Amino acid sequence: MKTKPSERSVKPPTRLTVILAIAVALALGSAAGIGAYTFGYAKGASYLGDNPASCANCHIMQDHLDAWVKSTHHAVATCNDCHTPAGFIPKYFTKAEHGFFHSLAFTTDRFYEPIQISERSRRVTENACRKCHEDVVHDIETLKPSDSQLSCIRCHAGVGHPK
Amino acid sequence: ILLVSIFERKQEARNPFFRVVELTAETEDPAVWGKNFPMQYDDYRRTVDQQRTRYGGSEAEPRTPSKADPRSVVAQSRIEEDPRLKTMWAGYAFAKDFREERGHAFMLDDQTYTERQQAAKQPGTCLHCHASIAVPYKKAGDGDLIKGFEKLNQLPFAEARKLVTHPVACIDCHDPVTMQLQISRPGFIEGMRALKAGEGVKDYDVNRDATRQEMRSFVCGQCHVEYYFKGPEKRLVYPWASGLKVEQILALYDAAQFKDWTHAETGAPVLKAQHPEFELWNQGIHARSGVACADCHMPYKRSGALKISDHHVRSPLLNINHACQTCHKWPESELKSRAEEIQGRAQNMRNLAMDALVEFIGDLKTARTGGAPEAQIATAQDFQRKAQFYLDFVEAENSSGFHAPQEALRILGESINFSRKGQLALKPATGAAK
Amino acid sequence: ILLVSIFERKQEARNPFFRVVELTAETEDPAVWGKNFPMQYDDYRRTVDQQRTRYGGSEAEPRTPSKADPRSVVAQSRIEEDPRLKTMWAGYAFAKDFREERGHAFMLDDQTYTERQQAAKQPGTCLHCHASIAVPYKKAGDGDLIKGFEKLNQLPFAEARKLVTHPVACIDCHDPVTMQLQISRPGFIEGMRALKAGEGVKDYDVNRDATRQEMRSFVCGQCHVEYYFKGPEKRLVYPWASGLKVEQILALYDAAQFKDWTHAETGAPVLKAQHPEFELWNQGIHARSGVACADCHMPYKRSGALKISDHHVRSPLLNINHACQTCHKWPESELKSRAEEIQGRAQNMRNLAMDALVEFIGDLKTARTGGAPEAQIATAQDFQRKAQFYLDFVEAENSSGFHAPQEALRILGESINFSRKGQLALKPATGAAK
Ligand code: HEC
Ligand code: HEC
Ligand code: HEC
Ligand code: HEC
Ligand code: HEC
Ligand code: HEC
Ligand code: HEC
Ligand code: HEC
Ligand code: HEC
Ligand code: HEC
Ligand code: HEC
Ligand code: HEC
Ligand code: HEC
Ligand code: HEC
Ligand SMILES: [Ca+2]
Ligand SMILES: [Ca+2]
Repeated sequence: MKTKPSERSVKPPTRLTVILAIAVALALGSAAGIGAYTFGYAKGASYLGDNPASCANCHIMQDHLDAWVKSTHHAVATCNDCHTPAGFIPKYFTKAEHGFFHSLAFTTDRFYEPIQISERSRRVTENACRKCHEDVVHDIETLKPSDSQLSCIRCHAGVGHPK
Repeated sequence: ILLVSIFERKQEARNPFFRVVELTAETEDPAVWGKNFPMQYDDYRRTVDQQRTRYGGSEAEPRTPSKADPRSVVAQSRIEEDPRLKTMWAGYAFAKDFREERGHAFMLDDQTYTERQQAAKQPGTCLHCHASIAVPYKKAGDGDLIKGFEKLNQLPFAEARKLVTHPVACIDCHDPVTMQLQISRPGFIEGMRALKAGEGVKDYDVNRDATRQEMRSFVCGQCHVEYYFKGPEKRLVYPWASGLKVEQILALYDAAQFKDWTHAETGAPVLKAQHPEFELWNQGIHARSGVACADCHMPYKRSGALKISDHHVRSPLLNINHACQTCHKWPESELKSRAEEIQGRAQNMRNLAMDALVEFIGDLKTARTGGAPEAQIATAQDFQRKAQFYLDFVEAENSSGFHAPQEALRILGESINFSRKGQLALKPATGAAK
Repeated sequence: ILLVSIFERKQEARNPFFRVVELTAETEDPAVWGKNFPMQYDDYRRTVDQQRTRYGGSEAEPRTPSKADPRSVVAQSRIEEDPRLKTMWAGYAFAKDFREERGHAFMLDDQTYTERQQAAKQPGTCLHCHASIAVPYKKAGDGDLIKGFEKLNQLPFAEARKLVTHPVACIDCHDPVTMQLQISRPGFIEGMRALKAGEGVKDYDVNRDATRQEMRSFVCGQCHVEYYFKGPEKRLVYPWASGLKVEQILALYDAAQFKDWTHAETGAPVLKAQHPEFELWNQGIHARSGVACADCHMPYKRSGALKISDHHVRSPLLNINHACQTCHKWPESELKSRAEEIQGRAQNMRNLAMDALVEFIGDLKTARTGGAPEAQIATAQDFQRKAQFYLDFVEAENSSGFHAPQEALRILGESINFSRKGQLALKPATGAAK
């Protein structure tokens, strides 16, 4: 049960900011960021690493970083372990996507608050759980009929960054 | 160290369950299933445990076995705990014997030996919810579940009883091949079809259309529901055609002019509500949040390298860390007292409603013997029917209001109103007095 | 430009606010505080907005200003919406004028111009909760808050009114130097001391002993509470010495033989409950979970890199994403309908209770004119006192049951029971009838 976009009330940005935003968003987001000044300035480079701190270049991610530090997983899983799919290509594609859209949203200040996980990221994360815990959950998973997958985060929403 | 520990677990986990035996649609004996799933089987057998909670669980009461009733242990008697129940049920078998329910392991014996069996001849229908009957139904119907169901409903209890051996078992909730949950109970299959039809969904098939998450509640809804026996063929029916709320169910009974019995002290055509856990849960915030029966009554537990569902079905308050704490990060003691505060409010209101009903029944009795006008008596009797069904809907529901805290109090408040209005209906208009 | 935009965000994060002016314990005018805290001030001023929700908010009703009452807009009249209230309050000022409450900006005018002022002479005490009075109290008491409080209580309203200028303002909730929350209201300071004393805690000082999270509710508890005027010196007292539950408060009034007025139709010594938000919230699951008034009514909102508390105090259902979704990950529409389902149940039960009370008052009136025995009348009058206070405790509480869903239904159910038992007390024993 996630909020449908139709229900989101966000302030529209001016055309100018959008264009400019896209420019920097590309710079920030795409792994191939052409060492633009902006890119360096906003620590865009660090965004390519697995260091959770890089996510918190945006104060908007700060709460999650703070909570993650207190989480049962901080010793064993970083942001990207749960929020990017396994494998080099998909991983950097997702990081680019996060980077792009988050940058766009952030710089235009145009996004729904509180931030909610998107359907796609939710699936990425659900799979991330299995990546590490498939052994543990093997039995309960084998029951899964083709139609509906068991949701881990229905019960374990707080594992990465408890409230 | 962590690496090692994970590594070790991987070893254990490599092949989680060995299929030692082949399970088929005819495999009734849970011990056989247990060969493939020893952990679930071990927990399943623990439903013989009896432990009391503040408002639930059950107490092991020793008794000297007799020829008629070989049980050496039973659960405490509810009608001795609260004799007002005898007044509410005067003239009905429940006034003879009604005990606190206990673990699944006892369901077949408790049904077979309850004094309610002596008090009235019961049909085979009863077994629908007290035995592993998926296989017997199929057999009796030569492969056709519904046919077998109809056949057994019409046998006398004693006859039908011979056809079953186990309490609810694996086959009643599971597909023997895929181990997926499946519904084996005609009463629930037809009840859900009627409910959905009422909501405009045509030809709903629970085994085809339900999601896995729904199934985690539906398997319980096979039995933990309000029901009645329809017509001379004693068909088991779940009264859901117009909805699951108490007033919707009562409306259906009124329309069918159905009554469970005639009240011995007042002559009112009254109803007995029975374990509407599924119905009340449906009105609660947990159901609305997608929390299933199994989430609380069969929570996952860690067993070696694996997570499994705890098949020791019981009060979640005996298992708070697994049943509640994954979702609620409060201490056990705090969660326990939250549940008990909710139950306590419901219990107090239930007592007010019970007093009101008993006083009302007293008044109605005197009024009748005092020869009050027919119309007046009839009006009062209808109030009794309402008051009693509403009260019993919460009284017979086994969570003491926890499954839907606010709705439970709503129902009890209305019950009080019905009882008191019934009493007033027996009095002359004020002013006219003296 | 873009560089700047990113740059700005980084700046914001570091630099919370600039102190443009010096704030002291005498700075009453919120506009001055607003120079240091423009964002909070802007939101604060928005409490003039009027928007209705299903059960709350308020509706802007235009009126033609008069000499006596210059307001050109008021909130809808509750007694016109539901005339049964006039029967419940017969003989009391509330039967003359009672409106839906609206935003903080209106508190001073609405109190000054309500017709209740004409209906009865009111004391200066009233202003305790309708004006920025922290500074005036201190002034009147030459620096002593309590002395000033006692002085103003004893002035006629019109006199005291001259000493205040603003509705609740910054100084009433904040320490001007540290900006920490502080309690400025003698009624609450003394009420909490009495409550804690009853719980065995000696000499509790709210400004010294309360945690920050508690303060996030206590600042609201300064006014959103049940109260009465004690003795000829009209001291404002919060009746909490024996606890915050409805029966504990009633017990205190009974012991003090206190009544708000004598009911015009029945002669009963009755009570008026008033906005017990703090008391009812305390019985709910949110309070138990440490969720404060401010969490829902002044939720944090982001402004650039800053998180600020939304000083536009209002119905959380007008601000669901900030007020609820920080804790509940359900869609706005779902959260809205969850709240409304809870409120709907409370509303229906409130209507049943209201009908019962009105019928009862009718009966009692006839019985008295019909000259029923004194003892019988006295018993009935006491039932009315109880039924009415319980009903009003939920009716006057402004969340329509949301602050404590199950407790609200508990109270209403008991109210129904009291009304009906009162009616029965006026009748002859059944059987004796005819
Ligand atoms: C440029 C600033 C910025 C950076 C850097 C950033 N985020 Fe975000 N993030 C945002 C904003 C803004 C949103 C809200 C976007 C929306 O809801 O449309 C967001 C939303 C999200 C969401 C929820 C929406 C979704 O896509 O599911 C996730 C998950 C997330 N971020 C994870 C991350 C992770 C992991 C990193 C580091 C690898 C990261 N973010 C780095 C600004 C940022
Ligand atoms: C990068 C690997 C990794 C990922 C991704 C991961 N976990 Fe874990 N998780 C671990 C490890 C390692 C532990 C601690 C060792 C153990 O208990 O198995 C752990 C512990 C846990 C625990 C037990 C401790 C607690 O918090 O209660 C739960 C539950 C859990 N994980 C659930 C999840 C869920 C749900 C997800 C996906 C949202 C997830 N994990 C993603 C590696 C991971
Ligand atoms: C219905 C609720 C529920 C769902 C859904 C659920 N879990 Fe759990 N999980 C639990 C409970 C309860 C425990 C605690 C078991 C224990 O402590 O014995 C648990 C424990 C765990 C643990 C820790 C085991 C240990 O003690 O080391 C892991 C890891 C885990 N879950 C992962 C998952 C993953 C991955 C999924 C999805 C495939 C999942 N869970 C789905 C309720 C759930
Ligand atoms: C162990 C797994 C795990 C780790 C590590 C993790 N997350 Fe998450 N994250 C989740 C889950 C699960 C959700 C979905 C929560 C929900 O839907 O209730 C989520 C949701 C989010 C969201 C969406 C908003 C919300 O709170 O639902 C953001 C933003 C986010 N994560 C950012 C981060 C950042 C930044 C980090 C690193 C500091 C991080 N996450 C680390 C599992 C994780
Ligand atoms: C959110 C948790 C939760 C869910 C979901 C839930 N229950 Fe319960 N149930 C409880 C609690 C708590 C009790 C009270 C136990 C006690 O008093 O000891 C209870 C009591 C019961 C009892 C009586 C147990 C006893 O010890 O006497 C039965 C039977 C029952 N539930 C069946 C169900 C069924 C069937 C469903 C689904 C339709 C369901 N429950 C859903 C928590 C839950
Ligand atoms: C075939 C019918 C049937 C099914 C299916 C069934 N139950 Fe029961 N259940 C019963 C009966 C009958 C009893 C009472 C047994 C007795 O008292 O002898 C019972 C008792 C209980 C109790 C009371 C235990 C106690 O200590 O008081 C709980 C809890 C319970 N069931 C929960 C569930 C849950 C949860 C499910 C689904 C996962 C379920 N039941 C499925 C028939 C059933
Ligand atoms: C629709 C399912 C269903 C049917 C049909 C049913 N039961 Fe039950 N029975 C239950 C459930 C569930 C419980 C446990 C909850 C409770 O006791 O309220 C139970 C509990 C009992 C108990 C133990 C508690 C008590 O009442 O003393 C007895 C005995 C019993 N049933 C006898 C019968 C008899 C006799 C019949 C037939 C007239 C019957 N049952 C028909 C579901 C059913
Ligand atoms: C009253 C219903 C009921 C009965 C009887 C029952 N189960 Fe289950 N079983 C469940 C539920 C509910 C689940 C969880 C299924 C899901 O999440 O999809 C489950 C899950 C399982 C699983 C999957 C792994 C796990 O633990 O989640 C196995 C294996 C299993 N049961 C074996 C058995 C065996 C063996 C028996 C008989 C000894 C049995 N069950 C009896 C309700 C039942
Ligand atoms: C799978 C998740 C889950 C499980 C398991 C669960 N709950 Fe809840 N509980 C919820 C949700 C969701 C809510 C609704 C409030 C919200 O949205 O956070 C809730 C609400 C509550 C409330 C407040 C509702 C009210 O009526 O006052 C209480 C109390 C509560 N749960 C106690 C329990 C107890 C006790 C147990 C174990 C017997 C339990 N819960 C098991 C998810 C769960
Ligand atoms: C968990 C959230 C929550 C908390 C905590 C809470 N409230 Fe409310 N409050 C609500 C909701 C929801 C309503 C109903 C609003 C409506 O009907 O539009 C409400 C209504 C009100 C109203 C009437 C508002 C109107 O629009 O007419 C007042 C006054 C109020 N609350 C004061 C308080 C006070 C004082 C406290 C603390 C003692 C408090 N609330 C705590 C959620 C909350
Ligand atoms: C100085 C007394 C005082 C304090 C302190 C106070 N209030 Fe009020 N509040 C009032 C009065 C008086 C009204 C009604 C104003 C009117 O109707 O003219 C009111 C109205 C409201 C309303 C109704 C708004 C509407 O649209 O119906 C809400 C909500 C509310 N207050 C919440 C709070 C919260 C939350 C706090 C603490 C953060 C608080 N109040 C602190 C006196 C106070
Ligand atoms: C203990 C604090 C307190 C005291 C003392 C107080 N009020 Fe209020 N008053 C409130 C609160 C809080 C509200 C908003 C909630 C409500 O209306 O229920 C309010 C609302 C009002 C309203 C607007 C709604 C309505 O009732 O029409 C009027 C007018 C009013 N009060 C007049 C008075 C008068 C006259 C007095 C003195 C006899 C007085 N108040 C004393 C706290 C107080
Ligand atoms: C009815 C009570 C009330 C009034 C009046 C009030 N505030 Fe606040 N204010 C609060 C609460 C509650 C908080 C949250 C404090 C906390 O979390 O410790 C707060 C927080 C603040 C903060 C800290 C930053 C933030 O936003 O959380 C500032 C600055 C502030 N208020 C300024 C003002 C100003 C300026 C005014 C007058 C225009 C004002 N307040 C009026 C209750 C009030
Ligand atoms: C600061 C956290 C917080 C905020 C803000 C909050 N809640 Fe809750 N809510 C809780 C907690 C905690 C519970 C108790 C259940 C639990 O432990 O998860 C709860 C329970 C509930 C329940 C179930 C209780 C019941 O009586 O049925 C509902 C419904 C609910 N909240 C709705 C809301 C709405 C609507 C709002 C906004 C007006 C809101 N909540 C704001 C934390 C919060
Ligand atoms: Ca029991
Ligand atoms: Ca209002």
